[in-house]
Amino acid sequence: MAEGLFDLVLAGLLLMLAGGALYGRSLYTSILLFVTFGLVLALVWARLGAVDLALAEAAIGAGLTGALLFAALARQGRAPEGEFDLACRRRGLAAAAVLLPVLWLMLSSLAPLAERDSPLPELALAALPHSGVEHPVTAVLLNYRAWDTLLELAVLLLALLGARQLGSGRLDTARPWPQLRAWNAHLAPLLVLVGGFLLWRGSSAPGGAFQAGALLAAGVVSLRLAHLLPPLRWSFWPLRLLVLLGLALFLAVAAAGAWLGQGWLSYPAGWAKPLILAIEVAATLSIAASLSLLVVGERREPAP
Amino acid sequence: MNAALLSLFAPLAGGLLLVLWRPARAGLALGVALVSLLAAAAALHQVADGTRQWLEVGGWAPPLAIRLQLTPLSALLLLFTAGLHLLVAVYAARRPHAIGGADFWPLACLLHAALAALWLSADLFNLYVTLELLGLAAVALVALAGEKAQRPALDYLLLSLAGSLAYLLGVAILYGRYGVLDLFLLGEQATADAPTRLALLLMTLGLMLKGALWPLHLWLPAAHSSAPAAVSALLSALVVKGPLYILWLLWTRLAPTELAVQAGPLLAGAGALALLAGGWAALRTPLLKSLVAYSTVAQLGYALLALGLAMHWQEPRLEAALWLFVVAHGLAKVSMFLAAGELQHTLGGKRVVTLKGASQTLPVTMFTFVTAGVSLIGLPPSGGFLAKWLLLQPLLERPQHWGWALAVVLGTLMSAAYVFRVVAHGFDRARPQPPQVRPDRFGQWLTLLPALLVFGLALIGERMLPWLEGVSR
Amino acid sequence: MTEWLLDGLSWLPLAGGLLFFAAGSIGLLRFPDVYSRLHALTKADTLGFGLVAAGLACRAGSLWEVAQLLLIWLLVLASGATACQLLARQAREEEGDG
Amino acid sequence: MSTPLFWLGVGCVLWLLGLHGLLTLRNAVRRIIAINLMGSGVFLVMVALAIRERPGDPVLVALVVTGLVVAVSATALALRLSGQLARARKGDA
Repeated sequence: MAEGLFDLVLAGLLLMLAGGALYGRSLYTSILLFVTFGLVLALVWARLGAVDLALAEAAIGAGLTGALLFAALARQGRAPEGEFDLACRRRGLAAAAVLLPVLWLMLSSLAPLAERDSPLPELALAALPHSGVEHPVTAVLLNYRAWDTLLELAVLLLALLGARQLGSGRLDTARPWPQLRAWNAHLAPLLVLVGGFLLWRGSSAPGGAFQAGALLAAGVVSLRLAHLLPPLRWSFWPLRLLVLLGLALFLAVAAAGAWLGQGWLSYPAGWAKPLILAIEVAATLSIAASLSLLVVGERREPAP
Repeated sequence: MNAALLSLFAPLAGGLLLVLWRPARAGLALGVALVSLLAAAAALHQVADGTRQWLEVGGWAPPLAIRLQLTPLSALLLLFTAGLHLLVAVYAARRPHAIGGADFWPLACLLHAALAALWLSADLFNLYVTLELLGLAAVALVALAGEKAQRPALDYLLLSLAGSLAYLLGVAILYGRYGVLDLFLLGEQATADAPTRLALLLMTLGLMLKGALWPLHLWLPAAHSSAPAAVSALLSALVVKGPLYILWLLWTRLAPTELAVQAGPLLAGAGALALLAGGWAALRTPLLKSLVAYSTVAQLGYALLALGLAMHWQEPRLEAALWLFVVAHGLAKVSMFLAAGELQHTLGGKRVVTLKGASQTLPVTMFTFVTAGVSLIGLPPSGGFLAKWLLLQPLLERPQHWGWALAVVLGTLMSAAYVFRVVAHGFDRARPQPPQVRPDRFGQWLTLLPALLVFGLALIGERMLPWLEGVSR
Repeated sequence: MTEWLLDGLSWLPLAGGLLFFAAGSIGLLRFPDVYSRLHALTKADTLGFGLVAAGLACRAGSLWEVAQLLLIWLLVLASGATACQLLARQAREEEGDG
Repeated sequence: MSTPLFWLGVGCVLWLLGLHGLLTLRNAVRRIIAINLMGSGVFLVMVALAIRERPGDPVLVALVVTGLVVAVSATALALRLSGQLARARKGDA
């Protein structure tokens, strides 16, 4: 009963925040509500027992996406939007009239799914002793479906390459005042510590490369915003190397496996744990570097 | 299988190297494309007798892990991708104006890798990741064109993401219903119940949006025509074929037969309308590159028509026609976009009317445009003719199918009309447009190369058919 | 016996904390300008959350959990103070503009 | 109503809410938020399917982690694009 009530409150809050984020009065309000939405969603993941996701969502969804959204808002300025006039409202009602039957259709055909189950979890648990890690989610990410993870690192790289085409991403940040500097200077080492802990724990409990990388990136971003770090520039080659490190190592392991006869992305017996750990460390660094470059990366501006 | 993996590994590793290492990028990219091409040819040789090879990634058995498959068709598509990448790269190395920025090289390599991963994958979620990879690579390439391309790039990105999310919801539903993600295992279990229908509907809509299939094509002309010439060529020839491939896999390998039979006419109808709507828009647009982009919409209509009818009648010959269309259109469209870029760059105008007298000032480029156009129209002896012939044969066999044949004929007439619209301006020598920069003779010949290959396709088409048909079930 | 006592005692700070939260929320909704709203909000954050944490600490199973709660409280305290300053500064800047 | 079914429904509602926003809104940043809501809806559906059994399905959770990283990459690129566009427009004005 109490659980059902909690679910109901959580879901109501989630949907209200989602609606507010879409149709908030000003863009600023919308973004604030969206960041709050991310935090509530992290709570939902925790409630549903997906702790890995709760960690990832809190760091990525609420933290970094929030920073990105506010950066976009700062670039855009608070120009009047001309949104939500009568025509817009009419369009919204029309779309809602179309989508409501779709919702009914979806719910009625999805209802039977809640009772079924899948053979995969059992297989995943049965194969766990041979996977080199103890946490099933990490085993799926870095062993059973490592190919997805490899390609996903490439997706992150491509986003970065795409963002690089767009000219300067420089943000004119205000001069940080003393307390911000002091707080960020204390926060950053703490984030590094927690990131390292999450990475290490990932092999046996919720956590892993993505959560750790996102936390590290959050640390880098906050340091940069407090002007405690020099500008991050793509033209600095060690930074590029850091971005590529995870993907390159992953690819090298895959190719070496194929070359030596183990098979594409197969780890030799006994080597699974060290290889996975090495890939995770490299991926964490790459993810942290890529995400921080995406948020606060700068291009060298031609001298005026 | 290792040859196919090399064909995938080369562009991926090459792309990374190109990001890190700045000098001599063109040479490295050409080398990568060449290695990939040779590896793809070796892979095709391995499966040329129509066998299918599997690779279990990580050595885990199928339901748990991802499987890669190598069929004659996927090997052929690998070869096609590597070949087109090589052709475009050769041209781009010669004509730097066509690429927009030095980041073209790593991005094109990563695009190539994304497509190679897509052709090989047999896992629904892995296909989602490759789709995203493809989409982001394409958007980054469009953004190379600078400020004027940013609006189309953003629209493209948002719609492409919406399409992916519809696809992903479909994947989630299928997993919820059957508990596996492997395409062929799903195909064995699939029944025509409500969740399966909903999932297939969502996935089809998402893929149609990503593949710019009518009526969800509205983002394509702006995105393709605002990109640099070499990028437009890659986008039109390759990128839109990725979602089409997944759509084909879904409806011929996964979907229960009765559903495929029901859904076939809908897709075929959309294809027929795409032919007419795309052709009409290409006739009306004042801009040259946008004309070529609308012609992509129309030509994708043939592919969709072939797919829909192949599903409806369960006819493998039409599947062969579909893939022949894809290959022939890819080659012809590369030539056409490169030629359009060359014309636009040399004559300094974006509009079709600025082509006045181009047959005099840029004879080879104009010849390229006509040659590629002949294949798009489907005149013999081009690859386009072969594909259209394969498509028409089953349509003409029975009188009740003549309606579809009529749509194909109308589409052909329209494509003839828009190609001749360009040609007519080109041969109007009364007041020729003076070239803004000195025409580059060698570059012009390079644009002709893919168009000549389309005609070569007609020679080897007979031998290719068993590879295209051999993959049916 | 002690457990029962601690359990009973924990209600006191918990109720107090909730009261502060409620007052803070009402303040946020009813107060006229940014500064007074911030005033209300930060009270709820520091005191309300501190009291809730103290109440939960009474019910904690081990000293380790108490330490965790203390750490959380300190982090919230510091970030809350920084965020409050940020908002206040922004409000002042906007006033300066207008 | 079981817990998985409840969250399955919430996920669908969220997905459609995002779609509604994408269809009706014009502002680029708002449309990006709408896309993110659609993504969250799909992830919610996936996690709701994951908790049908005890302990939860690790495969689906891993897929959602992958999806989340893909989503944040794409969002970052989209936001940079929209910021650049807005800046260009401001420059014109």
